[in-house]
Amino acid sequence: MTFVLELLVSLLIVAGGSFLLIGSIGMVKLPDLLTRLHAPTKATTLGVGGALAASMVFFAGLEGTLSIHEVLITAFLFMTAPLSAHFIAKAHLHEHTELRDGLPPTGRPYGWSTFDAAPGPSEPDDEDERRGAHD
Amino acid sequence: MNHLLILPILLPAVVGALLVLAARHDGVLARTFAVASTVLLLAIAVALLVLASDGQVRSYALGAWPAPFGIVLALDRLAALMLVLNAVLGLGVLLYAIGGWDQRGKHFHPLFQFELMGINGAFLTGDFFNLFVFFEILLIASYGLMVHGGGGLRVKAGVQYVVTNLVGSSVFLIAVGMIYNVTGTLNMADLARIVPQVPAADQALLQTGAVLLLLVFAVKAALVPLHFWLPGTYANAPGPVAALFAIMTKVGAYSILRLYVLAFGADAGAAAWLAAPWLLPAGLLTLVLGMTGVLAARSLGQMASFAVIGSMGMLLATVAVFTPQATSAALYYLIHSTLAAGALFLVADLVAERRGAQRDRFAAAPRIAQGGLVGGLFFVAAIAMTGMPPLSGFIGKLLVLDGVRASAHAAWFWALILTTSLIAIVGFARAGSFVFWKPHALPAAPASAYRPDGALSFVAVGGLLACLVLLTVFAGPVHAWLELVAAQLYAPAGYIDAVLGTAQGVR
Amino acid sequence: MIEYALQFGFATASLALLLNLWRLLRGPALMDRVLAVDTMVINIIALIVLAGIQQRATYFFEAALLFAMFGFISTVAYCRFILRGDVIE
Amino acid sequence: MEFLVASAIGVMTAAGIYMVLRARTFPVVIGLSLLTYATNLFLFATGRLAIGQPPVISAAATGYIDPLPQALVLTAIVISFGMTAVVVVMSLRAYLETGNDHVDLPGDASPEAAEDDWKLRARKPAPAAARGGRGERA
Amino acid sequence: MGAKHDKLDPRSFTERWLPHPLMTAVLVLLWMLLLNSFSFGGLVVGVVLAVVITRVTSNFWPERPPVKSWTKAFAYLGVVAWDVVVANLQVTRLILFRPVGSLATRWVVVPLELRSPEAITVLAGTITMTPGTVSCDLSADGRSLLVHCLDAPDAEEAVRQMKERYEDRLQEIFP
Amino acid sequence: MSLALIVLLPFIGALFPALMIRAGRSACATTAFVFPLLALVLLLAQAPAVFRGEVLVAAWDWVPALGLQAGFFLDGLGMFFAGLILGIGLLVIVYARFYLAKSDPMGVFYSYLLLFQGAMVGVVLSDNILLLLVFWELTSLSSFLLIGYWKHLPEGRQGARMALTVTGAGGLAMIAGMLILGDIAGSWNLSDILRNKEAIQASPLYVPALVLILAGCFTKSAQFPFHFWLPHAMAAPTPVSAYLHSATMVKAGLFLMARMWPVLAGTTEWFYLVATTGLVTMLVAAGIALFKDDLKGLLAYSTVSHLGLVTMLLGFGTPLAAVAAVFHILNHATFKAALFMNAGIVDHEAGTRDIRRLGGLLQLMPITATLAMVAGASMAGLPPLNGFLSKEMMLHEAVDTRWLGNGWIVAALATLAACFSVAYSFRYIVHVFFGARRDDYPHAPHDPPAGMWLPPALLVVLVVAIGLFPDSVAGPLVAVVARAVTGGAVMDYHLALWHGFTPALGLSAIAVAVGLGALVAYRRVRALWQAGPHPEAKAMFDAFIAGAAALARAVTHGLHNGSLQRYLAFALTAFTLAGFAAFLAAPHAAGTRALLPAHPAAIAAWVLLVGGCALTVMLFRRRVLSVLVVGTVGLIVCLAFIYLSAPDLALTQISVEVATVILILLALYFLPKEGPQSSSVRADPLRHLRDGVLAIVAGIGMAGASWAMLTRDGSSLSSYYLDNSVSGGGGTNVVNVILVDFRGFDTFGEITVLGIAALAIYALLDGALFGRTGRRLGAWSPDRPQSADRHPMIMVVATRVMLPLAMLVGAYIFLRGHNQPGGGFIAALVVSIALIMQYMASGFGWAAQRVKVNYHAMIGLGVLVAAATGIGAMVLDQPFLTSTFGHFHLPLVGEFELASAMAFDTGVFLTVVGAVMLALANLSRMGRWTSPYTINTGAMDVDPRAASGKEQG
Ligand code: NA
Ligand code: NA
Repeated sequence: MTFVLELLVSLLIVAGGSFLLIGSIGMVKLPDLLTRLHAPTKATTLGVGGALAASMVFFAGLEGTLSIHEVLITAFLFMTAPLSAHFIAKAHLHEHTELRDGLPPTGRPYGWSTFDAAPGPSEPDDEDERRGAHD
Repeated sequence: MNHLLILPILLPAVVGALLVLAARHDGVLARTFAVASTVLLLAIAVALLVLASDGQVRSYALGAWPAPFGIVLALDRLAALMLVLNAVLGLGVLLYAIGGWDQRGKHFHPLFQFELMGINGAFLTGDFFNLFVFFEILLIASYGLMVHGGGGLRVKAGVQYVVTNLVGSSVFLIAVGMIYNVTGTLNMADLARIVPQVPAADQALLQTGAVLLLLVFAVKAALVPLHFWLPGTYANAPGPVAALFAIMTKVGAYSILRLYVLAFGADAGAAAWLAAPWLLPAGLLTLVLGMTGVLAARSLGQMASFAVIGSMGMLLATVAVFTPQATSAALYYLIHSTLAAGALFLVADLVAERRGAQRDRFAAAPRIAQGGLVGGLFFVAAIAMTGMPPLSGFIGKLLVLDGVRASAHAAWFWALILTTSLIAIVGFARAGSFVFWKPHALPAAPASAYRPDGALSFVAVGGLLACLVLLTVFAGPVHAWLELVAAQLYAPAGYIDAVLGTAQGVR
Repeated sequence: MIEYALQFGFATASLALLLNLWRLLRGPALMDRVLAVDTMVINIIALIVLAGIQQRATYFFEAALLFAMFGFISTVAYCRFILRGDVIE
Repeated sequence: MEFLVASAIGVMTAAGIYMVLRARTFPVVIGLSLLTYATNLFLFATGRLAIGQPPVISAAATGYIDPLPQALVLTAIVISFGMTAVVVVMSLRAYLETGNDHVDLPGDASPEAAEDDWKLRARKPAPAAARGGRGERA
Repeated sequence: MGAKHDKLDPRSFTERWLPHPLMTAVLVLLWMLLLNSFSFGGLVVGVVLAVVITRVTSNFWPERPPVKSWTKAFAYLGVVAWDVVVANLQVTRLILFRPVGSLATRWVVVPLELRSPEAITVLAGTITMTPGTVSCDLSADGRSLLVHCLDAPDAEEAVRQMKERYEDRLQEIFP
Repeated sequence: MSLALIVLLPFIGALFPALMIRAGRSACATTAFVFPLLALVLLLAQAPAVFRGEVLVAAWDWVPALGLQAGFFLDGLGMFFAGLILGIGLLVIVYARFYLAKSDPMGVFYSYLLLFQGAMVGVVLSDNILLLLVFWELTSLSSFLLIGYWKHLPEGRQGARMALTVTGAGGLAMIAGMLILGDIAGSWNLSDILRNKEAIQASPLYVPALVLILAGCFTKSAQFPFHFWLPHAMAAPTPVSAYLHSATMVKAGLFLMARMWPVLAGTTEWFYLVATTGLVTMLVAAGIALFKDDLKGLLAYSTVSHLGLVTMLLGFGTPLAAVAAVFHILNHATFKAALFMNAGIVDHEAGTRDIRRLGGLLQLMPITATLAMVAGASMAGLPPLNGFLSKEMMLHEAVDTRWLGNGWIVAALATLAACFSVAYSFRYIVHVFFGARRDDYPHAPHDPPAGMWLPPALLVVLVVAIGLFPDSVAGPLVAVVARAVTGGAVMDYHLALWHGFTPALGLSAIAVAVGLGALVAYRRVRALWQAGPHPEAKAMFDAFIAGAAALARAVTHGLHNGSLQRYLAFALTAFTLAGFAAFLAAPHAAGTRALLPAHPAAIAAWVLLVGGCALTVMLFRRRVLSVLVVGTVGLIVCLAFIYLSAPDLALTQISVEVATVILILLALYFLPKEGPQSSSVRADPLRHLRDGVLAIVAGIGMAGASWAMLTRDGSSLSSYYLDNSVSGGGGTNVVNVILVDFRGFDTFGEITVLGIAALAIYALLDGALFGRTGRRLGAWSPDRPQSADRHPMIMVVATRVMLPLAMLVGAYIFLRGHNQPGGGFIAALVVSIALIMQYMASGFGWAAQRVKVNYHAMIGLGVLVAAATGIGAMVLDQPFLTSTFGHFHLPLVGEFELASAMAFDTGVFLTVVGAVMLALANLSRMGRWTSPYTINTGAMDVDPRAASGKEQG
């Protein structure tokens, strides 16, 4: 049983490590930011996921100390990684105006939110209100 | 254990916090709190002075942890003296600031209280990392005070001040680290116990740490070539703040005196009197450069700043002689120069406030309101600052000249002190004549329209100058007491025993 | 066996970090560099977790958690900065 | 390991000092950060290095690293955080006041320090400029 | 912080103290995970913390997230987990073995039926985590999603897959 | 006591006139008159005793350690001078009452005058030489005020400064001399010093002391080459000149030479220094006086000349010469004061003091003219006036004096000086009062009111009386004074008008003849004079001062040029060099500690760190990038902390890191995003090279020191903390226990720092919203294009979920901190940053409306809570911050621990959250100030639900 667990842990570690490396290789190898974005946001997530899983199994199975913090970290990474990617893409599009012209239309009466303001009352207003409450 | 020892730190801290919590929007309440606190602080400091006068060193083990494991406050005569000095200057400056400066920005009073807290802490602590913490408290409060009221030049000078001190703080930590690495302690008394036993192999590291720490204190004390921050800072700070800063340079001097007599003094073996060869030439150079600056200054504030540098040079060079006699002279001069510089900065502010756009610059301006009174105060402050008789500056100068007589470098002291005195006299005479006399030659220019807020500012300046008069009249007893201070300082066994001995067995 | 796996893991994570450094040095776009640092954080988290296994110590995980949380926030802050200039508006 | 730490401290110090000596407030702030890292690591190193020996009392521990430097470094980190914040904001205020971010006082030192770059900045445009981007394409 | 201590607060007791019951439950669970061991005391502390924190932060989350079906939510998690593993393998292949020039990178637009911000966010996140797609932007009215594909020879197929595999399921979870 | 009172009375008196002026000018003058009068009465009351040969002493300790006593003694010399000072002072007070114009602030004048008088009386009555120095310098100061009294006159201001500078310099030299003297004598009291002639003159320090003291005397008494200040001091009102330059200030130097005569005189050094200086001064000044057209200028140079005369006599070192000196001091005081007042009258009434514009005043101002003729004749040394007597004595001594073996040169030069003296005295009389009446006087001259002429008249009476009956009028006085000066030497002399035909009489006659001849041929003599060179002392002095000031400015402003770069370069160089010097100067041995293996991952991390540093340095002008890259360095440092058993540090560092990044980015919104081209290496390669070298040297130093530390073993306090953490502090996380307990005081200070930082930041930012900066901000627009998406939906949603999670994590970290890595500070940063994320997602305004906590209050509260836990211990009579903890049992909950340190940590938590939020929130508030948008009502801009209505429409 211990062997199986050890094997599992080792496999998870090796797999995780491999994905880490692959993600970073992709980041070096792929030609532009938008394609590079694909590499780390996916591979590294599983890479860390592998390590975390290995850790969970290791402590629970081999050390006998149940440790579920790793779940928390994994959840957290899964929540944040897409967001980071989303923002990086938006910021990149914003910075590189030449990319704007390559974007497909939204199919809606409005453009993409990075370039086009949302419908609604986001209008400049009088001084007093906009400066708002502070202190 | 006497709880009085913690109060000079605790009182301003609590009042500062209360001011933030409860008196943010009420100027009158804030002023009331601030003045009451500072008066009380003075009373506490005086009580501590009386307490310390019996010659016994008292320690206060925070958290009841025995030294050297916990942090210890230690009260000896020197610490008590500095506390009183801080409170006196603080009260004077506060009264002045209440004249209107405190309303020119936010949070003046809490920052002021925290400043007092930091300075008091630096005087009381017996732990050199804790000293770092109090340095940072007094520094960060001073950053806030320095840029109080804003203005381009002031804030930019503030940036310079902050950056310089941040570099200094880094070096402080590095030095503390080296000393801790070799000695394994942070307690100054414990350090004094360990330093003599440090093996030769570790001496280089220990002494490097000690010298770097000396340089850090020298930054605070504005010793050449680490003084560059001072002129810009003091000359651009709000008047009352510059006046309060007069004690901050003394914190550096105090720390040097404290640590380098206690731990690197006569008993320190290979590291004995480590500071002297660095401090003495630098001090004399500082004296010369400072007083040269007095002659070269372009404004009253700048002149006062350079005078402060010069006085720090004289003070530190005298300290560097490291004899009880020289030290007692230095201490007298320290008290004097602190109060004199404080008064001078306040007078410079009185002038600046009355000269419109020219402020205190040496540029033609019409006669100022209350010119006679302000001029008189300037005259007295200038006499004090240049060390002319009959005020305490002269006695201080004589004491120093006499006190360094035994030093191998006495001739340098005498020549430089006397020459620079002359330079300072010329500088101050030119300035005073320009600012107060020359406007009378202008064709019937109307006096400036400035209407001062009240008598409080004059009371404050007058009070500080009155302290100088008292210091002059009672120079004998004061100096006799300072000799006891020095004697206690140079017999560190009492301090060490009090710190390392009494707290044992509390837990 | 786990030890060998760990060595492998350390090696790949370290190599990955060096590749990230390469991307950081090369850019070319600012966002490439942000991405490089973002990925670095991920790799460092992995390193921390692996070190935790190696040292059989659980205290590493809080650090990993905070790295995850704060790495994300600083990435977002950079992006907001590029997008709006004002990180909080 | 010791060599890595020592040389890292040296490199960070050197980079920090180089940056601190630059002419604009911003790189100076960055330099101070580097210097702070170096200092903190140095202070930490005074307690010497140990791996896997955190100063948390437990039955399983094989030994403990010197906890005191860590406490000192913690204090130092917090303090330098406050200091960094102040210097950043003060630099900002100085820039708003004087219109340039040169570290020198305007005067003898550097002619640049007296310039007001702020005048070159754009005035506030009509905020509608943010709108009217790309919408539906035919 | 943030809680209004208004005596005329029209909200009911549960609305005030359990504005997001799901979040409160998650927090309690999370707390127990963090403690790493069960004790009744720990649970009490966890419940107190969870209630207080949800209440305190509810100002920032005025609406209640409308989750309809819990079982479907868990099923969705399973699908995503599987897809993530697959995605990683696919991307690995692309990165390691495909010449860069041969990748059919392209933009695709996913028109959204979803209206709940929470649901759209989950969808965008899912898309990013799965095979060769990154959701890069949202239209200004929030009704279509811009997705970058690393290798999508057929754009329509890619959109269809995303909508079928994820959006449809999400619509069942968030109505 | 009465001695001290004599000194004090003028000082006390000085307080009144400035106030009494409100009661009118006469009341003011009267008040000013009363105090010196009282002092004079007191002095005269002592006279009988002094004449009996007694020496009165009174002393109080002032600074015993220094030997500074408030010690006074009264002997003949002191009494003589005090009498002169007080007596002539009274006359001057009366005279000034009428002299000063209505526009002159009279009260201030009298205050200054009495201040000066007090200082002078102090000088002459001091027993203690340090006390004497005090009064000595005080005369310089008060005379500065008097000379500069007419503030509007540039000559007055310059003259005052010049007098102060020259006499002040001498005074400073004298301080040194006196200190040496006192050291040799072993006492600072004159009464002791005067008894130590042998010891003093035998000391190797005699010459330095002598030179230094003489420097003081010569400057004060305007001896060549320091004479130049005196004529320029004549810009003062005439009463001042009359007082300072006849009887008082300039006599102070003479007084001191006379005072010290018993111990200093009689040596070769003394003779050549003093006698020569006096002779040269006498001659040169007399020559110049002849060609001065300004009445007061003439009198000024005459004064200098007479001072030289007395100096020379004192320099001769013989008792008889000393008697002559004393006698001439008396005589000079009388006729010169009278002449100054006289000149003042002429100036006052005729409106000019220029001799060339005067003449023929005899009929217009007969009283004035008479007084001038008598006093002038005395100055010329004509019998039967007192000037003649003492000049005769001088010539008599000069004849007996050999100078470098030469027996006649002194006599010849003294006679030449006497010739000039006769000539200028007669010029004063003849060119002003005789000759034809003119009609171009600025005012119509007439005799002044009695108040103005009576004082000089009184003096003229003395001039005549002493001349006629020297032995009865002045004899006893001169005797007692001479006894004091010579230290009781036995002398055979006789004050009389007629001594028979002596060589001196012959020389006198020659002088009168030559002098009158010179006046007759004045035009030709003057032409001769004007053909010669005229080194202008004032120009030289001014040039010297200007040069000194220019040098000072060059040094000061050259060094302090406002460049922080330079300042830091100096400081860092100093640190680096001092570090190396200290290290190399002390013994050092390499450490022997076993090294830890370098993990491959550690090497990779090291590469990252070095790369990060290099990139920062290379890209420092690209600011966003700098922040990013420095962040990676910070990451590696965190990683190092984790790996090297410092989890608390890592947690803290990473939290601080992100807060710092947000802060810097917030600030960078307003700052330029790129450094200017002028900062680049290419623009100034030398500077970069210099900085690079300094940086590398310092880096090597730090690396070396680190290596030295890391490789050696040592003991420390740590075992105590490890041993007592659980038992004494109630926690297993030793670092946390140190922070909140063992060294909780540090932490108390640390949170205060953070609180203060936030307050300072708030004050800085709040101030920026108003005035110039406020206007700038209001007109500001972003310097980069902005994306349209202000509050992206996905972020808003994510933060909503993450905020509670983060807060829970924060709570967890807080609660477990005492036992595991964590604690109040880290928890606070976690919570703050989670909150900040909320601000980032939905905007400052939106979030601020939903946060009802006041961050200021939170800071204050936090510090108070932390303090309160400490004060709680004090209530129980334990030291501040003494902690307590206990394990408690509650039903259902079970066993749990409570520690006062937790309350302390709560204070930490509150302060830190307050501080971080106050700082960050207010930075973003600045951004709002510049933003043209109103506060958003919804949390997000893109809201698919909200837009639905529009779609349908
Ligand atoms: Na991330
Ligand atoms: Na920092």
